[in-house]
Amino acid sequence: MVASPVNSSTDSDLRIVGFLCNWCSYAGADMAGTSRESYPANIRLIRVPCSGRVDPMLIVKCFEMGADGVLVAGCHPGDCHYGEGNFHTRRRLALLRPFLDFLGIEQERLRLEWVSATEGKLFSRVVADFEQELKKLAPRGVAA
Amino acid sequence: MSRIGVFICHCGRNIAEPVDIPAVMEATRAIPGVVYVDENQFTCSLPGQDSVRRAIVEQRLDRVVIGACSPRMHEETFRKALASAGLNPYLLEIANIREHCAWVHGNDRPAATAKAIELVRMAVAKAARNQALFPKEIGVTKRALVIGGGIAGIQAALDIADAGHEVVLVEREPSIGGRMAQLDKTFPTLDCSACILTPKMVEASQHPLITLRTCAQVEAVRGFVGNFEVDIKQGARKVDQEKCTSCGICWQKCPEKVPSEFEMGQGKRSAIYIPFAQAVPAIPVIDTEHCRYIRYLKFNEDKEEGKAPPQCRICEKLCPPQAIDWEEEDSLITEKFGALVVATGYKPFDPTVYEEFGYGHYPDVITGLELERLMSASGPTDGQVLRPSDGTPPKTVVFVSCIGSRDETKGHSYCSQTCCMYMAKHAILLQEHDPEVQSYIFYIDIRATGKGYEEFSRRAQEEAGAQYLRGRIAKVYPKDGKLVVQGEDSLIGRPVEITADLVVLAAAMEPNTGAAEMAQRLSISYDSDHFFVQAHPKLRPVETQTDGVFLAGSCIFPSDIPQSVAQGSAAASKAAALLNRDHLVTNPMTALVDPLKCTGCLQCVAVCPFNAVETQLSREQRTLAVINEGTCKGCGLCVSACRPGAIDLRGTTNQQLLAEVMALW
Amino acid sequence: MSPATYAYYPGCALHSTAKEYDVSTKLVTKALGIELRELEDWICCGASSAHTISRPLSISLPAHELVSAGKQGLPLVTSCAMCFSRLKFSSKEIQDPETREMVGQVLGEEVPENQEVNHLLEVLSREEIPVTRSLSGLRIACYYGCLLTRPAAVTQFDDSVENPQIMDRLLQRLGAETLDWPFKTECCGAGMLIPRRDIVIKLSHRLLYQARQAGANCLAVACPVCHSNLDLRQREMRSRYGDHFDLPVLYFTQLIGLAMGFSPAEMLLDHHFSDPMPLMREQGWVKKG
Amino acid sequence: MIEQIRAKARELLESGAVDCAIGYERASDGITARPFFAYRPEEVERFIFDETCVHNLAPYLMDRRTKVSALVAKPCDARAINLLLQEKQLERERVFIIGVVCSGVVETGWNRAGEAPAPRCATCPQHTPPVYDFLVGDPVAEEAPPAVTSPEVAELEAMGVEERRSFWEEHFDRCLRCYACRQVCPGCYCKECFVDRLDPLWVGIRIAPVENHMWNTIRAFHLAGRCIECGECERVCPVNIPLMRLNSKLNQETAELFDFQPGLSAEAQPPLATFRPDDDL
Repeated sequence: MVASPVNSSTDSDLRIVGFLCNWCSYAGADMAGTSRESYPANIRLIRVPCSGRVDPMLIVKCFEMGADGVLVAGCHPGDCHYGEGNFHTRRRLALLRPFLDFLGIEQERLRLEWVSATEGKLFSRVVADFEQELKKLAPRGVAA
Repeated sequence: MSRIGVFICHCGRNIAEPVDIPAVMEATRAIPGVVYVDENQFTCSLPGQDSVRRAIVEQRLDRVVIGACSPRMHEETFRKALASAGLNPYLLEIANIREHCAWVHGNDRPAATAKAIELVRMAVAKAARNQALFPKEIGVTKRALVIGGGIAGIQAALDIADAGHEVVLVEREPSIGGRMAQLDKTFPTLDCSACILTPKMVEASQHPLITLRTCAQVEAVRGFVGNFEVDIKQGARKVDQEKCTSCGICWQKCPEKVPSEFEMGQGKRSAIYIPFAQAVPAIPVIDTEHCRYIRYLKFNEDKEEGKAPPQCRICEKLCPPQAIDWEEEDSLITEKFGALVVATGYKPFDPTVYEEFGYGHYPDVITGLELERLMSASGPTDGQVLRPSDGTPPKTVVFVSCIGSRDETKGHSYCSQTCCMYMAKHAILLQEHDPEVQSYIFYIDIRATGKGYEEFSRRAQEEAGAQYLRGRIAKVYPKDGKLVVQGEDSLIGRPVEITADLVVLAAAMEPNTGAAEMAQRLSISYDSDHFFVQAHPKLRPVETQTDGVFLAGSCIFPSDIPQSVAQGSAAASKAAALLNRDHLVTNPMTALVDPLKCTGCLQCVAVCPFNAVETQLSREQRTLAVINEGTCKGCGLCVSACRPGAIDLRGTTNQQLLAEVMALW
Repeated sequence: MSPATYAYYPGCALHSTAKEYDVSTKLVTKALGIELRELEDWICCGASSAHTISRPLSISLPAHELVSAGKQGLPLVTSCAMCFSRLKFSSKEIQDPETREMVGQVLGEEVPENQEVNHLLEVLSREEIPVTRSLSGLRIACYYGCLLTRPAAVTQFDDSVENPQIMDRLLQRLGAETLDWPFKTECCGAGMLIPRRDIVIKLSHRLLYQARQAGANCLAVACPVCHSNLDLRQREMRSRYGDHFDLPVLYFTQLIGLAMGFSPAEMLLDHHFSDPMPLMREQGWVKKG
Repeated sequence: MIEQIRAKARELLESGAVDCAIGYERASDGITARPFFAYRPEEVERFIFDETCVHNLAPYLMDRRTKVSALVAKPCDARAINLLLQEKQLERERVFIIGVVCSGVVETGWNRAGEAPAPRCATCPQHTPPVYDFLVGDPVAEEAPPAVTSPEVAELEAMGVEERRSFWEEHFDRCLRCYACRQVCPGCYCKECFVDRLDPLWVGIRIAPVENHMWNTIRAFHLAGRCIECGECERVCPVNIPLMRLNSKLNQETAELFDFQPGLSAEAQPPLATFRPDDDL
């Protein structure tokens, strides 16, 4: 597939992929839009029904492809639309993060955040903060 | 190769200004599989939808991608458009280039354009993997459950029942009526609250289609729209409702007196009681925590030390129809409903966190709701406003607004909406009770936006002589039997000090106790203050993201009476419209097991929150997982737990997600 | 249990107008086996002036003390409420890496990220105090002043901002009765004494009035400025408002010292303007004659 | 010891309690051991057991699920049986476990058996199988569970992240994608491995560093909280990738985060199948 230019005057060349649960975090990102809470443009958001739908394989795939960061965002613990999906996510990612680090992918590159449907401002802060954090790490570049 | 049509929406200038739409279209044309690209001013408009429909037919499109606002806005709209053009509605994908792009990167056109191009490319990649999905039809249980018997819940129950559907109204207190029953008069008309509420309470109790369940609580909710199964805990009254004639002997003769919850702790009630005179049902309830006989039984059972409580049983001895039933216990009832209306209301903010105001420390610092009871003719002082400390009538009364509201440090950030008006009401009523009363009202802003509200607020100032002082107070302290209120009049920029007889704190309304737990039981969202979240704050104000669950009243946000009634009716009309239908279509986005790949490890069974994974034996006697599509809610937890990749989620398949990721490189 | 050794930052008042606070602090801690090592090169904390004119200055001055304590590897303790406040603010501000770097440049030294700061009240409230002379008979209005509890997020001093209990509980353990009164953390007027003496007299008068209303026969304080306003100005209050308070205002350290058996003279009780001796006589701790 | 195994196997085959006994025989090089399936009582004489019996025999049970088998099991093999039981791949009553007390096996190759213990065995503290029906040898009194920290993992953890990245890049670059590690692993019993799937194509078919990386990462992660540390993957790797470090790292994290060690019991709830609302992660 043809690579497209992601960099522009204000953005870094970072590649961030965000998996957002439909009920809280995707709606929270919508809320960020509605209230014009701007955040770095180099994040690409993917809608999933629940953060628990995010297979660790997908996350690893993003990193293998050269993603600088992966954000997984779901409802706050206890508020999952499906009751307990995010509790599973929390466990899976707690195990995946140190493992990635062990493989040489800094664990700061994988973030799990809880963002509710009303927290547009928080969402934009999360993305901005994540980008800042990632900027401190060496860029990963596109996979060979 | 699929034939994908892509439609880029300008959304007026919302998208077209921050995003270079011709560039997006040009880039999109280059994507393999895309055979048609078009743009619209408003794709969601009728002409916009028409252009989509026309293109599907003329271009023989088999997938449609729309670059527009959030799918949470118009996914349904466009699915219908596809269906009307003969295409399966699930062959649609939406690229969210408004909320997730144009609106947040408006200051950087090149970045917004580049991102929009990628979002469209991801949606195209996903759409190419979309499959036609076919919903199933399910029946509807034509009954509604209303949770909460305040004015909003009563209104909702009455309207649903009037529309011809059976309603169960659940209330955890012994009587319906809610907070409105505690009010003396209502603003801005100064109607007697009980006089307008009581007929509605009676109507609800006598309606042939309404079943009242007081002392009852919702314990668990299962199922889905049209087919909810609800566990209700029916608390024991220990009084036989069939036999009781509400003669009142028991509660008059009961020797155990405890502070009355209804009177906000200012009056007493007996251990067997009805919470207030007009209670519906007027059947007393025995308070098992305080009843002497029950304490005696418990004392013996637990073999406690010391002196046993007396074996009172006076109520039982004196009850003419022998209605006291010591044996009655709490019971669990499971019933089916098609729709749920949640109207769990509010509770007043507890001002003790404002230590400097001395609530709970000085008896003459009270809340608005407590003053309400002191003013009520049926209240603990028979409608005479008297100071709790010494029973004298107050002459100087200071009101303080925004207690727990508009104050993030100690309370909530929101405006509680009703306080400005009830403070004005109190000032007017106090002056009517006793013309010598001088009221001072410390306010931040006067918010009087309803019909007749501004006029009412002026009346408090001009006719009742209330002195409005713009500012917060700093401290309340006792001096010579009175209370000194230190504050600031920010309009003159000076500290002020008022020696008051009574200080009334306008405590904010906050969600009722247990709101968050209730939301979790119902799988609906709640915000950081624990108010329930509406499906859309403007366009779907009484619906939730969970189909079939509707909201009314102050559980959404502080509401006054007219607003609560309107919301009750609105929720009722939504519920009735649902119950009027004979069939509903199910969400086809459920999980599916490939039996050839399933290893039978049953990790899916372990993680499924809905017990939707069942097992079957294969012909070779291997255990296989099978999804029950009726109970599967489509969260996809099982998919990501399935190592062999035997499970997939329709609508969000592994192929689709991977295609989205791979489209980025 | 608190560590037995602290870096001690007395601040300017304790070396001048509040000598009795300094002396009682040192005697009491020594008797309890707590070693206070006075910082050798301590400077002004910036007090009420620095933060009104320059943020870098107001953070750097107390940071100098944080650096000194950090070098010794000791937790820092101070008796003065103002010093405590400024030290706490500074230590909070330097949590931010950029600010820390800025302060480091000003001081020319590496600034520790986390230096523990205590007020003496916090330290002594954790101690077991051997009581040889019960304070029963004393009805004490504990006055914490405005700075110890505010802002709560910075000082993290007591669970309650408006009605702190830490001094009350400490003195109760020594046998005293402490009073519930509403002015525990009201302003005494503090440094306004210089430009607007009338305001200080008014505010401090209000405090003493409330203490007496509550039934106090003495006040306990934990701040040298509060002490000076409340102790020194009673005569002016009398001439302005006609109230004869004659309320002794004692440092809490002096009260602890008395309970531990130190004599009123050892605790420099004769250094106060509102004479505590009549109360001492009433208690039988000083013989008449 | 060998006699005990032979006697038990004979008894089981003669009585018809099992229709096959799986153990080891001497390989044709006369030095090393190889798996042996005895179907008739007289065949049991070919069974041996010594420090050259390196193979984990548990995976053979997967092809014999409908029949009853006896299996000679070292502690690590027994842990594998526990894993398979816990994941409902086996039925307990269809396996007769002849547990052997094991003090470790040696490194072997064709025509060659070393003196030194195999790397896994050097640090393995478990000598008595955690599950068995019949035990050969004297059980060790105080058995500690397998160690959760390994010096090899610690060595990598001590490196900088860049250094670790190049460490793995060098190793994964050599990967031939022969999948021997998967074939030998008792935990890898999927009908179709993710790496073999064409749609979704999780791992590209080409042999490229990024695809090798994906394969090795996910192979290990699919064993998170499941690897019973028999070390077979590393033993069979033709290009000597230190695969056990990946598995041990994940086991170490699982033990720390969830206080769980795989293979010790067939009943324990695996940590990724459950959660606690108050998980502090």
